[in-house]
Amino acid sequence: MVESYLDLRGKIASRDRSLREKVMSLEEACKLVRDGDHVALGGCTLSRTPMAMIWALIRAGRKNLTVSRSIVSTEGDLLFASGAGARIVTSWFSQGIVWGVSKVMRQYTETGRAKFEEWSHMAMGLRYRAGAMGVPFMPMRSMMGSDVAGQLDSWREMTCPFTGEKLMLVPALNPDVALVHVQRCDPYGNAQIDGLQFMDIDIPMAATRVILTTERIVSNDQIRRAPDQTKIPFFTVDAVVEVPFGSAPHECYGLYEPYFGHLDSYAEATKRDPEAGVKQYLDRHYHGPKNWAEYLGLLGIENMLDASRRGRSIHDD
Amino acid sequence: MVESYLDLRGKIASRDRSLREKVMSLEEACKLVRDGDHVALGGCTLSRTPMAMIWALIRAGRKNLTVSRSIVSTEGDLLFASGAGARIVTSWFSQGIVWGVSKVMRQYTETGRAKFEEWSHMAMGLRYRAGAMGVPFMPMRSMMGSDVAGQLDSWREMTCPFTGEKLMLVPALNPDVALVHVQRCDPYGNAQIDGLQFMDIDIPMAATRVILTTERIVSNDQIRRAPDQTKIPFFTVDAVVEVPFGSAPHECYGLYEPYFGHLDSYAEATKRDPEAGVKQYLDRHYHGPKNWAEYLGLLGIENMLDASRRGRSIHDD
Amino acid sequence: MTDPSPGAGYTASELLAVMSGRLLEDGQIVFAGVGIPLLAATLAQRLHAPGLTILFEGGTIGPFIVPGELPPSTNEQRCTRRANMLLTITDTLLLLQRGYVDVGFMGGAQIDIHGNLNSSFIGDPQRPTTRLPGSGGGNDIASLTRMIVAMKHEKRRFVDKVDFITSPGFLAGGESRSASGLIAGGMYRVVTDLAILGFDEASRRMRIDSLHPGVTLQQVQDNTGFELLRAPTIGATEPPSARELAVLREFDPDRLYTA
Amino acid sequence: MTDPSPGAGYTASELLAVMSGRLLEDGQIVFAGVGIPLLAATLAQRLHAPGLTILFEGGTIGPFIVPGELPPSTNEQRCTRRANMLLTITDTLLLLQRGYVDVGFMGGAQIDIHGNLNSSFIGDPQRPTTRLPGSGGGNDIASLTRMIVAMKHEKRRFVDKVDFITSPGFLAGGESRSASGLIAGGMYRVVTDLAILGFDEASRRMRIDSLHPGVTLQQVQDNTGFELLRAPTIGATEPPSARELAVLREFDPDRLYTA
Repeated sequence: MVESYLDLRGKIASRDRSLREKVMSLEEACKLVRDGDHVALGGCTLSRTPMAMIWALIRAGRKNLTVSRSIVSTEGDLLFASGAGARIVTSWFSQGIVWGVSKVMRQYTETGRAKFEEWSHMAMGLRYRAGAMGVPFMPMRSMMGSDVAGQLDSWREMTCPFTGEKLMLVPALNPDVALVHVQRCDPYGNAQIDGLQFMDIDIPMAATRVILTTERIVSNDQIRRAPDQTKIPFFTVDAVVEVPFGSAPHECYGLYEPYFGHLDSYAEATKRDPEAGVKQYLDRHYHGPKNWAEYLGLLGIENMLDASRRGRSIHDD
Repeated sequence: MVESYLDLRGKIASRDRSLREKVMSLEEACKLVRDGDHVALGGCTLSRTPMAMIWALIRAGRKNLTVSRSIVSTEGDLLFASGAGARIVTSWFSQGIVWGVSKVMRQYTETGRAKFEEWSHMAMGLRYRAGAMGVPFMPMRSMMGSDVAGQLDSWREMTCPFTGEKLMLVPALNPDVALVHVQRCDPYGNAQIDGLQFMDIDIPMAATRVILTTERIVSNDQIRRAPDQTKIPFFTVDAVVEVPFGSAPHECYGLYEPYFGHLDSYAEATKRDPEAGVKQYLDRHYHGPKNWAEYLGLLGIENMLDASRRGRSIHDD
Repeated sequence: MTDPSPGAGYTASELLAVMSGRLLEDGQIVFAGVGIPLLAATLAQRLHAPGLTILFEGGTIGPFIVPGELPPSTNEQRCTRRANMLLTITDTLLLLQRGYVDVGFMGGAQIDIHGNLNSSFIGDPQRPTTRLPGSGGGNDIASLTRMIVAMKHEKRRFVDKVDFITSPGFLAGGESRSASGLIAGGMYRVVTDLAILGFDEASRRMRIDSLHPGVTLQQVQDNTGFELLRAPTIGATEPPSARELAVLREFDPDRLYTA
Repeated sequence: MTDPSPGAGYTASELLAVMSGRLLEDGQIVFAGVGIPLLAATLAQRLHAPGLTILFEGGTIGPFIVPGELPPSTNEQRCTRRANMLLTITDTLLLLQRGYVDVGFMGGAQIDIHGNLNSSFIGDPQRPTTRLPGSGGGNDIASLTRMIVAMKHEKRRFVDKVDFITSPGFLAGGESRSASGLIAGGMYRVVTDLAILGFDEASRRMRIDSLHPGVTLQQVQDNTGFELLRAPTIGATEPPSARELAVLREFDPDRLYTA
């Protein structure tokens, strides 16, 4: 369950980590993801979800992925229903508390067609962090005693050699691929993230390959003017894709809030017959459009303007 | 060597962590440091050294402190020679590579009058990090096999229960007091640090009490306009002291570079008779001035202007 | 759920928010979940606890929520308005582990006699009737700090033993929590629309501490799936004031969380 | 130290900087110490390796050093000019542990037959003749990545066994390094003002790989406190070019590190 240190180092050693341009299209970036890969998603719940990349992977017909994320929202429904995702590893999975329990998540997990593997939220964070640090585990003080731990077998307990206290050791998570959406990065992959960071500093450092989608590509000169704002270093990154509104209908801090109306209608559409509802949604929004702009068109210009107005209001202070 | 978890929690539980003003003078802040305390210093080598607070502690006659820092420069000499510091825990201790090996450090350690306890640099960082995370140790992959480990007894080796690999476990370091100098913070202690962060995010989180010195105090409103720039949260902080040029003759990123001429003359003065030289320096610069402004006056206005011009040149890009 | 006092002029959710908000003290640091906890903490901050610091799991320290703009979870930009600091989720959860948090404050779907919470599975976890969204930060919060839980008082939610311990209370009671390695924190209060409940110091069994206006002990017991202990003196809570309700409604004008 | 070729038009330090800079390859990520390593890496970046990324322990990724403004250590703002990213020291050192660094590049005070470095104590560590400044990042760099060391070739610096292993080379030789838990990295090259030295694959003993202009094998052996192995074919290095020296002097006009 934890890769050997030499294997992990070997994977990094074989990557081209030089300062080079790596701008490409969503379709080209898809080639960095293979069926069966463990794909970690940046963002959390409705925030900075790498939606455009998920959209492209579903369109490309990727299968049997294990997907991990801090908290999973509608993208989890779509990964399950499209067949792209076979297993989701996370601390919480539903559309969002205001929409009740996801009927699609229930449909797929209760029938055993897909797996939802539950860890505590801090365990998810510390698993990525151990992966990012190059150690096989992190010690922590929660999850012990609970059935969350009880249903998993890939952790260990230890008695601390310093204090004699009982500790939970959670295994490092080193995803095959990380998908992270950011406000801006340069063509080399130096990324600056505004607002909430979630687990998006540890995830790219833990992963073997990293695909960044970004609201806009800025020059390397601009990055170098404020190097203390860079959150992801270029040498961890393998692909940079410029995708405006790349998290829609979720939010991107400072730029747009969630498209609430769209999310309400998604919840409504998947309520009565979750499977048919989500399939229709995929046909219309994922397989129908010829490109991302057409997808955004389906979400509606007025809704885009409304989400943007709300999103930018964060700068009013 | 590692405190029990309940003791550590008890110390935090007893602190007033409410959003309250805590602005005071250097002299008042001294009262938060007791003889024999473990005092961790922020910054590194010549950067953002909490010099004004060290100056105040030496003037106040504090004794027998254990002092830890990532890398120790001239402040270590002064702590030893004043009798304030009895033991220094760090990865590297000398004035700086361009001035050769510190004669004062040599004088005090070689005669056994003071102790220089050496850890690897990453070990120092991970000891603070473990302390900041509330776990008794961090696993790591260096220091094994070396005499750096061999001369210490407060670490453990373990065989990883996941991979079978050998790992070094370094003990959490939870200092009694942390001294950190920042570019700006509000009266509550929300601090924003520009440029290099060193270990100054983990250190205040690991400590039991925190004294911030700051180039300037800004309003809480200003902090709240860019909360993603805050690096130290107010509730870890016990004292805020406004001290312009609070790191002089060391540097503060973006504001002033080191006073190189002064550091050259310090090196010269402590070369032939280190003990007499450093005592004279302490008398003149530490015990002589009636306040911090007078200390700065001794360093010289022209030197201050020169250090500032060089310091601000970082914003020319 | 039935409103315990029809005609009282407030909903059960509003009662919950008011009663749990009153348990928070000025100067405390509160780790608040979305929904009732967020509303209750904001209410406390505006009324009796101006120095209360709210933490959100998504990475926010000390925000001020804007009336009428409640966030859909604790992980969106609405949570960050006028915050003192933003940090990563992992580092936010580590504040619990480091001991900086006075109170963890969550909602609950199912609770048992020892305060264990289930938000993962209804029925056999191997073949569940309902797969619920899971732990989120719940397990960490309940493991690492003193907990207040706000939930509706129904027999199917107050069960003798939860189907699955997502967020640990006192586990099997007695010393079993600390024996499992959870040496800090623990369940402090359960606030419902009927009563405020605590836990017996030795057995760690749930206990009625005080009753809301117009509620009887029998009524509480009837809505509970196990036998409740009773505090030596049972208190009577003050009904929500007009001021409390007004502030609450200012924050949630659309009744997103207080319908 | 004696300049091996007086009248050659360059100092021993300049020779060191040029020779070690040549070992760096385009596209590599190099963790560089202050002094000769910083100068050599900057030289390589300006000449044959424009895509070289320099990391400084103080928390800098990919800076460009401004000619004439060499930093006094790797921890001041001069190190950060036009950097791609700044991060904490701990996270910078963790890049070594994660495996992102191709080459660690340091100076050395004392080295032994198996490439172990001492920068802590001269004499018995319990009662040292000289207390040196210590490890800094040296122990971590030497433990976690492939090392290039640049140092002056003197008998008192090249000893059979160092007084204290600050930064591990191959420890006692053979498999002893990996047996100690250090399963990655190891000493790659030692560059001196006389020669370039490597290590035998099996015994992990130091070996002469190539000689600088005008230097003999005997001269190298005479300046070494233990018996050196010899590579099957001993190379001859090209002398520093005018271009290399010019760039070097542009960066260190005050001869801070190349006196």
